[in-house]
Amino acid sequence: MEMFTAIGLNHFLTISALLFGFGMFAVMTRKNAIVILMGVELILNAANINFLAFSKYNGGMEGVMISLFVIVLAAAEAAVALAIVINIFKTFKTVDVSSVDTMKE
Amino acid sequence: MMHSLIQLSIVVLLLPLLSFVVLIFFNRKLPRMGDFVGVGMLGTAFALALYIFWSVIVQQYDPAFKVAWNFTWLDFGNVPGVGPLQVKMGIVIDNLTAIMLAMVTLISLLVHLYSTGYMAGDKNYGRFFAYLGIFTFSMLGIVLSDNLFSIYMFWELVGLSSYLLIGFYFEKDSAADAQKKAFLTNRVGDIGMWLGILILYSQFHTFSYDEIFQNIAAGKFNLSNGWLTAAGILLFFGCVGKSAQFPLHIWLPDAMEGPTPVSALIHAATMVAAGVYFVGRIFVILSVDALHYIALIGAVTAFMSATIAITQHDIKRVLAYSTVSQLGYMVMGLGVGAYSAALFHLLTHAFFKACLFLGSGAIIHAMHHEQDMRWMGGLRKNMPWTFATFSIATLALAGLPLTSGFMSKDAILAGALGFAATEGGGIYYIIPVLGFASALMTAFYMGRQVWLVFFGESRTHLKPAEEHHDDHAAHGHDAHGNDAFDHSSGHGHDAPHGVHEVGWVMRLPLVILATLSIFIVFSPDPLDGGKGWFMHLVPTPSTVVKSSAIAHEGALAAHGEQPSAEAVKAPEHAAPENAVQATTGEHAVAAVAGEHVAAAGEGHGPVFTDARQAELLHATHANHYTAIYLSSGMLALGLSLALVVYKFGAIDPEKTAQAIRPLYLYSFNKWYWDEIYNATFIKGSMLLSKSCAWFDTNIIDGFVNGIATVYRKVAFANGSFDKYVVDGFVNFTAFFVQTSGAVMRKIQTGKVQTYLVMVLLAVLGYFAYYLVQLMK
Amino acid sequence: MNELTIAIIFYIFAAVTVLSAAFVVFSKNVIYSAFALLFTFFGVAALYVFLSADFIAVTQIVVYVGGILVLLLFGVMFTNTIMQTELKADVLHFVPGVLLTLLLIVGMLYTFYTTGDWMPGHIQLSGSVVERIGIETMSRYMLPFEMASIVLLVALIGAAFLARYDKAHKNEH
Amino acid sequence: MLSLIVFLPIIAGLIILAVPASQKQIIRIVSLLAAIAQGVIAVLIWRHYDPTMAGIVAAPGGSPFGSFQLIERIPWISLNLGSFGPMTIEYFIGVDGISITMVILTALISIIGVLSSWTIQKQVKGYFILFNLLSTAMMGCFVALDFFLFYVFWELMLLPMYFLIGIWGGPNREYAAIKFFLYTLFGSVFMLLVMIGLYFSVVDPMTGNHTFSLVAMADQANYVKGSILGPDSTTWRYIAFIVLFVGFAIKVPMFPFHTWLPDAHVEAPTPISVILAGVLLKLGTYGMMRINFPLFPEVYQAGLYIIGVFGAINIIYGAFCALAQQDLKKMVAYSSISHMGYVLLGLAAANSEGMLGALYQMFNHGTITAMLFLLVGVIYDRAHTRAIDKFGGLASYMPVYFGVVMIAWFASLGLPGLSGFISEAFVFVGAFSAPITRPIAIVSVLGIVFGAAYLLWSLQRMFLGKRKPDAAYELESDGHGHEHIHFHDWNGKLDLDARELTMLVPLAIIVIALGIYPMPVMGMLTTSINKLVQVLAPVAMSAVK
Repeated sequence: MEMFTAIGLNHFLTISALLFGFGMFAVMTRKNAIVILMGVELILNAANINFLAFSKYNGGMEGVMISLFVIVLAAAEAAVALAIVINIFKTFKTVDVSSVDTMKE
Repeated sequence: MMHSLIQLSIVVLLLPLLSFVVLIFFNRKLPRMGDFVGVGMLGTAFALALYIFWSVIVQQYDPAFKVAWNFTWLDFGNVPGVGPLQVKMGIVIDNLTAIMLAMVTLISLLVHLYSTGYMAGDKNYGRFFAYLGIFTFSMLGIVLSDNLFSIYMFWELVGLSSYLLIGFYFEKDSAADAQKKAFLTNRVGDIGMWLGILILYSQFHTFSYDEIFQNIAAGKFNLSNGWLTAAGILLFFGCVGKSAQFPLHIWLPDAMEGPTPVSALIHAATMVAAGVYFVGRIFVILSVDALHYIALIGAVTAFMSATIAITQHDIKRVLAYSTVSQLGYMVMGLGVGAYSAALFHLLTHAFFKACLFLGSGAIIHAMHHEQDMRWMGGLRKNMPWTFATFSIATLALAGLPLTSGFMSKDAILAGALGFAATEGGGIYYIIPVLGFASALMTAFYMGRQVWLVFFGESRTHLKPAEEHHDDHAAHGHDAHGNDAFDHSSGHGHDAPHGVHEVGWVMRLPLVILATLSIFIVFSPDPLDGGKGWFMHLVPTPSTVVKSSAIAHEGALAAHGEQPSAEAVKAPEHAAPENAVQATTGEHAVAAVAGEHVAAAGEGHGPVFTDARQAELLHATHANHYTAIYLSSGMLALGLSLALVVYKFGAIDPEKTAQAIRPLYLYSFNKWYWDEIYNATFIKGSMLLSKSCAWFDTNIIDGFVNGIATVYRKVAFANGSFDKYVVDGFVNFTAFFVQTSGAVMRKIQTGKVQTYLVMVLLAVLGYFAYYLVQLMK
Repeated sequence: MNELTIAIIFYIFAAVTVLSAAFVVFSKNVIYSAFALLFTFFGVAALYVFLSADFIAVTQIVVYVGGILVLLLFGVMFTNTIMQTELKADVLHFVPGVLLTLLLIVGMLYTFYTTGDWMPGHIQLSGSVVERIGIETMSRYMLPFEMASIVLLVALIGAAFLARYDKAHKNEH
Repeated sequence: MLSLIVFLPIIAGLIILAVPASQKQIIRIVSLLAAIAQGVIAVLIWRHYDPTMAGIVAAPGGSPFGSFQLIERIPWISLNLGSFGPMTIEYFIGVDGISITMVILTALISIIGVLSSWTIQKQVKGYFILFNLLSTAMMGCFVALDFFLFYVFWELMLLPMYFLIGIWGGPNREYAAIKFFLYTLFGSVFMLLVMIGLYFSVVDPMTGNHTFSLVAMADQANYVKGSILGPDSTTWRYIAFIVLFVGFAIKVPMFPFHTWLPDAHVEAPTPISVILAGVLLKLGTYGMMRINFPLFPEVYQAGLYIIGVFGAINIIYGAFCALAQQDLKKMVAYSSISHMGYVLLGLAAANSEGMLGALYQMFNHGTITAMLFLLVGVIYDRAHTRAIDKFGGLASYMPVYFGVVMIAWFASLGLPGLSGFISEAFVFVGAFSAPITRPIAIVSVLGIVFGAAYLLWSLQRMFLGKRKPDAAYELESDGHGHEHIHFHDWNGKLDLDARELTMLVPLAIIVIALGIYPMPVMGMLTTSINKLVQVLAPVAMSAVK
């Protein structure tokens, strides 16, 4: 009972791992570019959780600051990514990334 | 400066050549195919030759007469080891030359004349006269030339012209074979002669008779005497070929394929005479052994061909073998040292044999080219002129006294006897014995021939018809449409009534030649040709062979430096008186013997400087009358035998033939010489040539191609190694890179997610590694 | 408020976060995913609060929910309204994906739980960190702050440029 | 003057290059003009030739001038080989007694060849260009006095010959051409080695440098002691001699190396056969007289007997092979093997008569064999076959042809009065006079008979007798008893036509004239031949100069 009631670092790490895994799964397997972007957001959030958790239990400000920057960059990333997806859609009339493989050979 | 006779003789030499050149090119354009050109040229030539004969024989009447002229034909410059070297060609005229010149041109002229009748209407009429021209030309060349080289050249030219004339009816295969056979057989003889010439040249670097004689006399012959004998025998081989001596006699009977006038020319005047004449020319260098060899050959030839002549049916073949036999006589005469007698016989024989051939030609002509005596007979009435002349010539050939043949043949036989005696009798008597035996047979077969042809009844109808037709077919090309008769008459039983005497152009030569067969032309004494001008003017020259040369080195030293024309004079100076004295019967013999002793005593004198020759001469005259009696006996025997057999039929020839069939066949088939040669030499060389060709294509060329094949194989192996191993390695590298690239390419899907998976896998891999590390 | 209550609240938010995240990932409908993502973000923001990072939590809600999520929704609408059919976004290689993901998660958890024990330092963050964030931003993190702003500006302009209406493409249709 | 006669054909070839291939007549005429110009120059050379100048070796003092004539000598290639010193190759040509006749012969045969090429219809332009190239190469070989130059011409000869046989030849032409090419190449490759060896062994007395000059090489005094082919290295000199000899013997061709000849002849077109037999074969024996023997006299003296034996084998073996042939052209080819045997025999005699006979035989064989091949070509044009047994009785129907055939055939079998006889006769005279070769001469004399045998036999089978049942022509009888023959698909003149006569008659005249009075040609040779014999003589004899 102790280990459940006393919320510790491992709880947060576990959640972040799950989020990361889900995000990874989405990125790996979903065909819809937008869903992939969502997966990316999940991964970033998982990272943020880790940063903050570590900075809380080490009593430093670094994790806090970096997570702040991560959020900012995530915003930028989302904007650019969306724009790209829209361009892809304009070009290929689809957002299915499996059909967008002109890089092949 | 050139002697006028020389100039004349050159004209005589060139006229027949001119006629050849003109006729060979223009015979079709000229009227009468230009036969008048040939006859005219020969007529002129004969006139000139007669003038030469007159001025030499009649005016000079000098046994030693001789004019010579030569020019540098080749100039070798200054040859290392020899010094200045030239090959000279030239002309020499002495008594013998003058006589031969007249004889050849006369007979050639007569043959020309005769041919205008005999060959009339032949489609190659003109060409025939052209060939006669070149034949005469080359014979005259032989007569006139003064050196071995030019005589060899004309010698071969005679071969060529005989080739052309024998094969005149070249469309007939037998004629084509005969001409080839004649040329090749002569070639065989010629290489012997050529080798003889080479032996002499290799010693003296000259071809001229006189220089060679001079050198030999001076003992400059550096090889052993065996070589000299060999040279003599080899030179004699030329004569064997041309004069149809055993073993090269085979071509002469086949030469009968030529037109009959040609046979006359070949047998009497030109070709066969050349051989004997040549041996006469080189007589002085013949060593004793060579002479023995020659005598033997002559005797054998005479005997063998006489035996063959007995059984032949073809009128011309009988004459052909009689010619061979007579030539055997001449050669034998030369061999036994009866030089003058042999050449005398050459002359007399020329006339009566020409007469015989032209006569037989007349008969054949009249009988529409029937040549088989079995189907003739009874022509005496139809052809009186021919009959008369033919019989005279026959008697001359058989050697009846009062004919020319008697004198010459008798002289030869006397020489043979003397020879045997000189050589010490014994085995040497084989030669005179053979001689007399052939005399007997000569009388017999000539009697047989005359009887079969002229006496009895016509046997034309006995001839099997088809053979008759074959005969006509075989001669179909032969002078057709020339004779005035229709051909049908040729077939009928009434042939003799269809047979008429030939025209005057063919009759005239017969008459002339017959008259020239009478003794008086040559000698006042019908029993002794030795009293005649010929024996006087053509004496036996003294031999120069080294063995005997030692005896009179002094004499030669005396005129060693004289010009070549003079070189041989000295011995000839010696000869005539000798001959004259010797021929004056018994007391002379003693004289000769005495002088001979003297000669032996004082080294060199007016008589023969060679002891052996002197002795021969002595013995010959000792045996003179023996020879006369014997030969006359033989003649009588032979003729009477012929009469007995063919007139009275006391002996049936058929039965006799059956009785002695093997002998008969042996003779009838000419001792099977043709078969023997055919089986050995011809088959042999054919086989050899086949095998050579096989060797060439299969062995040598096979070897070459084999090398090529091996090389190709190796090259191929090398190539495949290069292709499959070396190149293969390179290609394999490329292939490996390519395939692996192709595999890798599959990974390159272009899907970002795949790449992500890869990354993830890598991370997991790192995890795994990390865990393993932890385990330890 | 005692620890138990805090733990219960924590677990509730944790569950919301994880489940909504799972829904985001596994739902076939993009729209649903987007809305599920909204809950995920809220949950995460709540967890931030538990980590005593209130300012970050607020920023999280403002930026993500107010910005990114709206952006995503626009994207979804924009792309999906044009082609009616494709509202479903199916999954490829589902099973290997799941396996890999599980492998990854298990690996991570194993690492977390075996790698020693994360020693909590004696001092922990407590109370509001807004003030300290302001100080840090203006002092120690000055340069990264400026660069972040520039990056944000460039990204937005670039995005606007990329996504702008294109005549060439218009002509193609 | 010499350069002109050598390079005229090349010039003609260049002109032909400019002529469009369709203008066949112009091409032929250009070549003919070039050949005739060559002939004219050859006659001029002959007229101005001074027979008293010996040649063979340099005049006393080492200068070729005064010994050779019409000399042209300019440095051609000169490289600096560092340690070997300067390597100079000269363009050095000139004539003496043994080359002048060959030059005249080549010019003559070239004219004949062009004339007989008139019937060539296939790729006329290429044909004549190659032909002219060939003619230049041959002429060059005969006048070259620099070994390197000689070698260049020698090799240059192979190429056109190869193509002329390989393209314009008969059905089996590739085989024949390649055989010819490989054979000759095999010979000449070794020649190259010997040539280099000689270069480093010989020093030109005038300049003191190494030289390729054959004139310098011919004088044993110019050989450096201790060099590879110097006077003292006997073994190498023997090897070099043998190698050179084989190289030339292949061209002759000598017995074991002769099998290329029949194939080449049978396949080659008529003009090429004429050139091949008329000139090319002579190059072998000419090379022996010019290079092989004078450069290694002592080896030559040692090998006389062997050379003679090979000559005899050539004579008799060739005659036998000819006797067995069914193809007329092949028979003629073997006959020329047999006749070149006389040349070898004469060379083996090592005395003036033999050498003179040999050289004269080279000239006569050139003219006579040219006639033979032309005559074969004539009948082949008409009957499209050369099988001897496919004729018979031609003499009656083609009298003019038969007449010329008689001259050629009898000249070939050495009938007196025709040029062949004199040369053969003096070959025998020489061979018999020399004790070494006497037995060989005795044996070889048989060749006279066999030569007569195959020629007369073929003559009989083709021209005498009657038409054979399977003959290559038909007989048709006109109204009045005369028969004429008719060849399938031949509508030209039945008997010899004007062009053929213009080829054959001059040759016949030459053959007869030189047979009666050979001095016009022999007179040019004697001095050089005597000099050659002196140069070749054993030391004892040559010391007496």
